Amino acid sequence: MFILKIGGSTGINYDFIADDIAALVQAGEKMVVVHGGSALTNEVAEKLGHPPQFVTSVSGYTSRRTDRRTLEIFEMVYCGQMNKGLVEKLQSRGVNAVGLSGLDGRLWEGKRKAVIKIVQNGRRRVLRDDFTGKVERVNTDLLNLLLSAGYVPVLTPPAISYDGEAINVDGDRAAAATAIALGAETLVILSNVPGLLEKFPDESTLIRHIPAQSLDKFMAVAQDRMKKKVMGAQEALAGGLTRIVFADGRVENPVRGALNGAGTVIE
Amino acid sequence: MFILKIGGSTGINYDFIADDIAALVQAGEKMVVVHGGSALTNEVAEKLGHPPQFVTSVSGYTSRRTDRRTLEIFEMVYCGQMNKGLVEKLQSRGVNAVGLSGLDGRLWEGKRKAVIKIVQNGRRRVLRDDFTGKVERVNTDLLNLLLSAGYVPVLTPPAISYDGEAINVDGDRAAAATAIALGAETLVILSNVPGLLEKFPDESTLIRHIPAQSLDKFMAVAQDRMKKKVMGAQEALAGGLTRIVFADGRVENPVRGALNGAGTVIE
Amino acid sequence: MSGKIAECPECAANVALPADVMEGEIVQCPECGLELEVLSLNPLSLAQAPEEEEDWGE
Amino acid sequence: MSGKIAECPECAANVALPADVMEGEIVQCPECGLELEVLSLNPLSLAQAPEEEEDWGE
Repeated sequence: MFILKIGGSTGINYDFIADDIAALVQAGEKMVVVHGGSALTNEVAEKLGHPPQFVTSVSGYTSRRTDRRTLEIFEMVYCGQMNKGLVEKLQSRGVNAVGLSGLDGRLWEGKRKAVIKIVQNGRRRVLRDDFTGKVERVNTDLLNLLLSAGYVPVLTPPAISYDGEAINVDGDRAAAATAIALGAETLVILSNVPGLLEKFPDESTLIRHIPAQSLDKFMAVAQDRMKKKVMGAQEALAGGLTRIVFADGRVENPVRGALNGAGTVIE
Repeated sequence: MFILKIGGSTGINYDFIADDIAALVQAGEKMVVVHGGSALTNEVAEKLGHPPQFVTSVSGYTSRRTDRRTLEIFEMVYCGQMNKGLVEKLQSRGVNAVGLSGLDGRLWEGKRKAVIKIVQNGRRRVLRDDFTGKVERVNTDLLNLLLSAGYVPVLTPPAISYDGEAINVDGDRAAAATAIALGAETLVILSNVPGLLEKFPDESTLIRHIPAQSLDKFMAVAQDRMKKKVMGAQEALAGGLTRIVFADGRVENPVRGALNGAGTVIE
Repeated sequence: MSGKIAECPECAANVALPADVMEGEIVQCPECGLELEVLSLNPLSLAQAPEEEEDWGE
Repeated sequence: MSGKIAECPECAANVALPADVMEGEIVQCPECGLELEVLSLNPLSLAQAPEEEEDWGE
């Protein structure tokens, strides 16, 4: 059983990924898929006249400003076009996929950060109408119910707060939380880069192997979005996973490639 | 066990409906919810520069022209904003809702109409790139799996063709097919009118009761969208349902009202 | 109507097409009455129009 | 900065605010150093800024 996280950045080839998943499922492999949708969300938000805003927290992390309208657009893209597009690609290849968000059956539950302190052109501000948070509980009963009935769960943010509100959560860390909760050993994270690069964006500086205990040292190397992925990997390792692979989602056989060590293997 | 279809037209009050569902679920009532999203889809399609087109078939029925781009927008609104918005409203009221489209787990499967003959300003044409169809099979195993685990399924188009393509289907008829497949007795259809009106849009001409065997006579009375609802009711009756209620989705306690006979009761 | 003229695939009769004929348009052969579909405009090609899978009403 | 002057809710000192002060902005009291949040602009009201529920890093 492994968890496959598929990024939402431009360049990722969803047909290659769907082909690979179909082959693995036919070979009897059990998995849960998690996907993102950031690039498409920016595009659609722009067209709908609510351009995306990114805020940087006082401690330096960037995240999407998620007010109520953004959340609706976020749901349209993540839960609508991306999730059902992926389910369709899998179903047409004989994989009995079931698409769910973290809201459904309270699959991903966690605290909503009622208060966020951000820095914008040097000035600090408190945001109270932001709908973001972190996954703290995973409904493994629902996942196991579906897995044992032969379905392949395809999960997407948003998650749900303890008060039942939709909250934007980081997909990589939600994937890590899901892997831990299900007791999976391996987490594969596909994005539009070959893996962790020593000198981004030079793809020849791919770091092939990182011993789990020295992952922290590589946090400095990771550029913005990759920072979150490394944090997801740290949490996954701390939660008991034995193997995390950052791999390229643009190439053929990306999943089997990653399982056979293509990309950055952390173990 | 009954099936509740919630329309997508403007004016429907989703908070009133969610309150009512929560009360019914707390009282131990089992149900499956089906919803639409046509009004919002038109709005978003307009804004995204792909304005909605409606085509009339040679036999006089109007339906949404569903080319590939329309299908993506359709999924964004139905499966994204509408479905997750409703799941969120239900979850925040303590109802453990699980939102699914007909694609997920091949919940609603049917034939895609590969060829559609339409009439446009008097000229007839064949459309081959239309993704519409009809629900012929319902995955009751998945629905019963969720129902027996205490979840409330909240279903939305699109459905899936036998080749695994997403297809736009009429929500009312999909609700009827679901009711038949699950052996439910009652189907409640909420929209932005009090029920079947003898002289649309005069709401004082509400037809309170229609004996099942004379429903066909009322097809003539039904205006465009309502025609599809009456057809859904005909199919539901033919499939073994004993009671169909068209009721008002704009008022308080709309579901319990309908169950107690407020609206047009067909039995 | 100074439109195009096509040949009926069934009875080879001349079928007059509207000037602004559209791809997929349905026309009827004036000789044998067969319903024809304009499969493509260039090259102009006609074929018997498919039966409508009428599932709305039945 | 010909901005507004507010009173620190903790030590009643004068707290100078930027001319284009925003709702929710965080400022620090020059006397007691407390971090303050501009709760609202009219009426101008300040309160101790909440702790950041820092969950990104820990």
